[in-house]
Amino acid sequence: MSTVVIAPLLVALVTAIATLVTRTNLTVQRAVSLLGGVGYLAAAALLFRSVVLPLGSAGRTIVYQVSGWQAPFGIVLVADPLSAFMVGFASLVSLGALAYSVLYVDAYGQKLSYHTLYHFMVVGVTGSFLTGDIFNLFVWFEVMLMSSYILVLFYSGPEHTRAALNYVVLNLLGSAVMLLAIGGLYATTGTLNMADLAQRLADGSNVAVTPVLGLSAVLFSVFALKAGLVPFQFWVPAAYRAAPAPVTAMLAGVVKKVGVYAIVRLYFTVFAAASLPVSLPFVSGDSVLAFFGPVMFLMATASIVLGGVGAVGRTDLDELLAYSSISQVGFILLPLAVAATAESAAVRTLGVAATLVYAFNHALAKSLLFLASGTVQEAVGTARFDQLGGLARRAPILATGFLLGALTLIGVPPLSGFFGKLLVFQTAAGAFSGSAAGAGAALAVALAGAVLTIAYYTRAWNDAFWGAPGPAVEASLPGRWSGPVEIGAEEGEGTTGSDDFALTGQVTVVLVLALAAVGFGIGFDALYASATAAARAALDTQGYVDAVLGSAAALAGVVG
Amino acid sequence: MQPTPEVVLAVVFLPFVAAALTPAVFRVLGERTAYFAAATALVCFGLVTQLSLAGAHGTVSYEWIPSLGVSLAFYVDGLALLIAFLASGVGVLILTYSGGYMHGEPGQAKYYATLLAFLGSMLGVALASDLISLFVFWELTSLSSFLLIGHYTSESASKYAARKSMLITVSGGLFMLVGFLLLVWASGQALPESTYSLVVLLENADAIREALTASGLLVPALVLVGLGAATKSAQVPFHIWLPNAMEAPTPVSAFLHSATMVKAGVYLVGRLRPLFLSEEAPLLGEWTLLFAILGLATMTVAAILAVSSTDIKELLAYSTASHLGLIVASFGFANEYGAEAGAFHILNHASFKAALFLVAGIVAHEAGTRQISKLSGLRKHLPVTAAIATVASLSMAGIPPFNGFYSKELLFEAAWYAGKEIGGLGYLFPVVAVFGSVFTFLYSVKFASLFFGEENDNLGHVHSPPATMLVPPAILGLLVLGISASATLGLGPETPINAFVGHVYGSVSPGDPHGFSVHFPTELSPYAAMSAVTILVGAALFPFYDRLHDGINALLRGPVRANWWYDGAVEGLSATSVRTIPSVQNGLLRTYATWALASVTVLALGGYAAAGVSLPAFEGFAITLPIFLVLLVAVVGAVAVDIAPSHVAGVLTLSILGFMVAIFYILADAPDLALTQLVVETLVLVIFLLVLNRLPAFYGEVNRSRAARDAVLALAVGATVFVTVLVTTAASPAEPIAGFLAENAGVPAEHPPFFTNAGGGGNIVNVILVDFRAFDTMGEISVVAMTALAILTLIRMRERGETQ
Amino acid sequence: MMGGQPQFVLAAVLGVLFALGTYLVLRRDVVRVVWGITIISQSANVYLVTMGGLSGFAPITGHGGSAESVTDPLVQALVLTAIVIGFGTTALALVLTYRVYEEHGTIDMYELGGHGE
Amino acid sequence: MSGRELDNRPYDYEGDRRTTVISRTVTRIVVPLILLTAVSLLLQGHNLPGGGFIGAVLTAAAFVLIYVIFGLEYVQTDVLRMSPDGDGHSPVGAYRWLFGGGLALAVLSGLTPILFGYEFLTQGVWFFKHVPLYEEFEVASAFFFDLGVYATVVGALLTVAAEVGTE
Repeated sequence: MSTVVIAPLLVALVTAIATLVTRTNLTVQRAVSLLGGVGYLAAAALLFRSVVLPLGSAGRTIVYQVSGWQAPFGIVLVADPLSAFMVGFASLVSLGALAYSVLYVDAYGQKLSYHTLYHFMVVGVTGSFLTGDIFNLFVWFEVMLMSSYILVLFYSGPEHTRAALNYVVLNLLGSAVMLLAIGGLYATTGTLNMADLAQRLADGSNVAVTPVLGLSAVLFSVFALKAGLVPFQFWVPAAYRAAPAPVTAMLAGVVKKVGVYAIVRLYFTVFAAASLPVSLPFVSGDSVLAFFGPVMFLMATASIVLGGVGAVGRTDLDELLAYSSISQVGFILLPLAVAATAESAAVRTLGVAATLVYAFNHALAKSLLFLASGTVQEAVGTARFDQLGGLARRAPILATGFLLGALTLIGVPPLSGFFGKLLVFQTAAGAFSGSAAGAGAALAVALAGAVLTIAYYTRAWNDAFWGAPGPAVEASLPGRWSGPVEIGAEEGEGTTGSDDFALTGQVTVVLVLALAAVGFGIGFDALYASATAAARAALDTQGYVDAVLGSAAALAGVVG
Repeated sequence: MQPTPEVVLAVVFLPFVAAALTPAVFRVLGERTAYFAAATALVCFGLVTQLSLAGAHGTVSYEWIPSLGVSLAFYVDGLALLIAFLASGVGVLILTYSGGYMHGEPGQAKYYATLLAFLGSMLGVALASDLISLFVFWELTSLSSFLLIGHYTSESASKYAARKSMLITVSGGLFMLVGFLLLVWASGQALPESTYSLVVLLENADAIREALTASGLLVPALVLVGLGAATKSAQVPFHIWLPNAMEAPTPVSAFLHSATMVKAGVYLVGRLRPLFLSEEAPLLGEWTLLFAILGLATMTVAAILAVSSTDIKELLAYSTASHLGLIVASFGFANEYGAEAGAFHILNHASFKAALFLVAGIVAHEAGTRQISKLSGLRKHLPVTAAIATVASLSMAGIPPFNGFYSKELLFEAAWYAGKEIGGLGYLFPVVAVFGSVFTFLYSVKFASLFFGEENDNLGHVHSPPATMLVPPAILGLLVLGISASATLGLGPETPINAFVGHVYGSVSPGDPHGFSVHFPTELSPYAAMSAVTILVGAALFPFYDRLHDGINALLRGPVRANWWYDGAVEGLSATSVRTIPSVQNGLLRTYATWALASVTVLALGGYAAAGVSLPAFEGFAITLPIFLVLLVAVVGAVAVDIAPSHVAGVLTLSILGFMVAIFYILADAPDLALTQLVVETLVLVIFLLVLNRLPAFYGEVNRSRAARDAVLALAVGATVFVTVLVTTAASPAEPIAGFLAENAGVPAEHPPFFTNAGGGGNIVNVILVDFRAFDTMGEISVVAMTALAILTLIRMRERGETQ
Repeated sequence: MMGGQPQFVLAAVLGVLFALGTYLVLRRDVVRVVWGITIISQSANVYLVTMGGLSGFAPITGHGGSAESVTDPLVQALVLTAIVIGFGTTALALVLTYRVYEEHGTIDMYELGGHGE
Repeated sequence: MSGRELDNRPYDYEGDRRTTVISRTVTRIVVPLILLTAVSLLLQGHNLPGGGFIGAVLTAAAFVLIYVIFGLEYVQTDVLRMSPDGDGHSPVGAYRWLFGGGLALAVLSGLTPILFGYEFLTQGVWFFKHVPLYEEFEVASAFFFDLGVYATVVGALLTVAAEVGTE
């Protein structure tokens, strides 16, 4: 039954509204919200099962015609392995961050609007992953953005309003630009449906294809803005610091990936269909990707360098993580840049799969790190390095979680992050048969970025977790506080306080995510198989078009 | 004989399992956890011995990531067994020794768990035969040594040392990984299928080498893999992390320097030697150029640095780097003596270096200082220790008849033959080898001399070490004596030690292995002469040791030291970060918007240019007069907003623009839009006025040059929009989807009492909103509802901080 | 039904409107920034409507009536929702401006960015 | 007066809203008319210009007009007969129920077809012929969705207006 496609979105939507309606009773509201989070995970799992499993197969594409109107006229939701992969990891991170939120956000805020906004953010993310219609994508972007705006400044304060102002204005510009691009695409091609768009571009007889490159370039900047790529990264550090920890976890873990997903879906599945001679001073080709390959490479390089260099010298753990996020998104984009210009289909698939695996790993690790940082702030009152130190002794479990998160981003095996790095390197190495210079450049960038990653995470670890306890740590954690499980508590005594339950719960969430990073590393085969299926689906334009428009015809028969 | 899979798995994973159990064990056993850990290592040692005695040779493989072609595979051969032997054997001694050394120290559960994981990782490195499996264990050794070096977490020296080792070895590891991937890529070119299996790569060494050479990747692959080995084995200029690593507890240093971590690098060089070095390899191929030079340079530089050391552990640390250089250089030479020297010296170095570190630990622990200047005459208080130290030091110095002499002699032989056959500058090889060895002699003798002579007045009471600390180095000392005896007696290849080294030799040489044996030189060969020169010059220089020490220290300042570069790079990076970021992320929306909009402009215009879009020809105004007039007023309104002298004036002119847009919608036959626009515009006006009421009259005076820059960007954006509108209005796609919507929105002429296949409404726009694209509307009303929530939250959540 | 004829006047008008909006977004006064955003969003809406063609009948049909030569109803539906969303975001931006002023005591972008002059 | 002082001064509804008799009278006449128009726009939206969005913004506009002319307090206590809720704010609670309910209605109207085997948000039309007074009578399920849209937008806009107004 194709309802499985829309199920995650409906679960999130109903949960959002249910939390709005049940706001008078905090206990009920929390229960509804958590239940919704679990339901979302279940729906995502179901979707994953119907679309991707069994592992190793090519997967399926299931189309859902919202309102019963056939594609391309109505809006369709399309669940292929790519979408299911994205929804799947969004559901993991979002449940973790939600459970953390319940323990973290103050009761008044939860009652007022937090849960509703949180689930609407999930709705927006899910809609963006599933939709097969570019204007509908715009709508879900708006849903996602509106909730993120307000979640960023959920706790008012000078830093927060200032950060939100920049975030909001840049994204409002982005929305206007996106509308412009979508209008332009509709005017040139006469359709809003992605599959139809791909088909019309591939056909080329009924539409003017040449303007599409410029329009898709405009659109690209919107996705780069969402993903926080240089030179659209400006909003990232302040907004990430301002947002409550679980929201930052979602922003960095999931919302950013919507930009990445959109790039994969629209540029590799849809726009790549256009047969269009492209000539630039150094590159030429017959696909829009010939243009976007170098663009993505430049953006990825700039992001890796700026984010990496930026992170090394920050004075605050949150800020360091925010810059790291810029750098890591560069890593996510890098294999796409290689894939865009690669001649061999195997390298293209590998590149897209590398992007997806890296995105997955970053979602897991970065949300974990932001949550850990949030717990540090809640326990100690600050995340400034000059106030921290000695946390490895005072909060060993939390420290272990943080270390695993940092190591997975550094790429230490057998954590899942290692395989992300491995695939990025492999993609670049695979490009040797095409362009040795390009491959060499990509490898050099990736290696430089990897070294920077080690530099800033070792710094964070040394300054926050090792060393003598800083003033704030000494004041708030005088003894040893071990979190959920006591390990080797041979010294000091656990501090007990009213916050203990909440803190313990938060640390548990961090630990669970860390163990997931270990688990997905050791069981990487499953992750890789699904990422490969997703990459194949992303690159199979014809399959996508057939699935969407073909089944539309079949359905028209039923309805008519 | 094929190795038993269970045994191989047990060897590698037993330490990890024990590490996981350590916290629980510690609760029961307390400090006696040391013996639990030592027992674990002993079991591994026993299993390795069993494998070795059974003559195991072959592969054990399990599927891990089949879709990537990666498996959890192990390969048992001489080299693997040697390293596994050393790691587990020295491990037993180190863990036992720790029981005494770590007495009363905090964090022991973590210490033993990490040390066991370290042991397991090293065993994994030794035995792994899949490149990815190898890399996994490789990085785990880096990670566990990071944690061990930083064991005293609150010491800033520990933090510095741990970060340094992590930065250098993990980065090096990543370079090596890229090198591995090049090998895998080449295997894909050379073989039917690309492979991660080391065994397959080694079996097809010639084909792989050819593929690499053909694509010009031989040197890159060699250099990348070499970087991994060099960083791990502390080769110049990456040797700098090793002396700092002495911040770790001494047993860790002993382990790290003798049998684990640094041995991983030389292991890799040995392991890949037959891959890069064919039997008919040129004397001065890429391999030799890279590794012989790197190794000899390290051997010499590190030996000189050891002489400059003021701390016994620092001296030993540089000495380790120097001896690893010796091994790397040996493997670098493309002759059989090189392979023999490397294989034999791995064993010898482990035996004497582990002993010396444990001795250093006893000295530091019992005498309370590690300063060379404060130590002398220790023999009186530590007689057994002194004996061990003497034996081990003489072996390290390369003095016959101790085992260190024989492996060094083989290096001299290799260097001599290489020099002779290459000729000319090739003679630099033996010359440098002798030069470096002189310094080795000097610092080794210096170390031994600490136990002799007059007792230093500054030394307080020196305790006797406990048995747990004395027995392990004693065993190592006996091992040194045993190997020395075997070599000096000139026993044949079939004796256990020689047979064992012979197996190792087989692993690191291309072609068929042959038996291994050494014997005491009985005639004056050139290389025996080299040894003699080394010892004579060393002995002659020893009286001037302090002057040499001071002189080297005087020379080693600033950029001459690799540390200067490391610290400069790390601090420079940090300073760059601190300096540049505030000017990039300067908090000014103006900067952010400028970059973002300029990028959009560049992307868009670049896109149009790259696709060769041509602007349409002018075909008339294509617009009715009323629309033209309305648009004109709208533009005038917008201009007025830009130059509005006050907020109120601006809001009012903004409304003019809004209402003009509404009229435009009427003229464009969009009645719904016009109605909505009118009402919304009114609401916006009211809200604007309500909010403005609360805001101060700040308008920000316009700076001329800034305004000019902004105007340029504004014009660029305007031009982009102009081009976009022109290009897209000129396009006329066939059959836009709107046609279908218009046709199906209404009530069909013939219709059943209930239908879903048509909109059923006359207002097509509304039918689209509630039916065709009701899903969009669903999202839109969510946004509207969230706006309300947003404003509620903004106003009500004020004064509520995140951390309360 | 769709464009087909290049709209030079509209292109020029929209170009000017976007340029004016951009200029406002770069100003120091937060209120002007909000105006800039408003102008840009409005212009984007106008652009979309333009895509629907400027000549034709309003997209209203009777029962069983013909849908011939109406202006493109799709873009009108899109713009209708865009207008409502635009209202929401403008309101949000304004209230945010007010809160910024409350928190910082200024609506000067330079002072907000820590570059007080 | 600095911003902070401005912010802290007590809000004087009576003093601020010295409206004339004429404007009050006009409003009393105009507002019902606007509301009537709004409702008819909502109802006829499927066939003639109008619909949930437009009806809603017009309804909200009518209320805002009353706010402007009479002041918030008057509307809330006298027109809507509500008492300000606990934390001294406007009856935003009620508006929240309105937009919450509107969203719920819209989603429910979308979910209903799923029960009958149609896709989410599938809209149907019932035609009843030979109905007294009307020759033909048409009921579109889309109306319920539109009603949800209407309630959501009215609720949200009034929340915005009330929150901004009380500040």
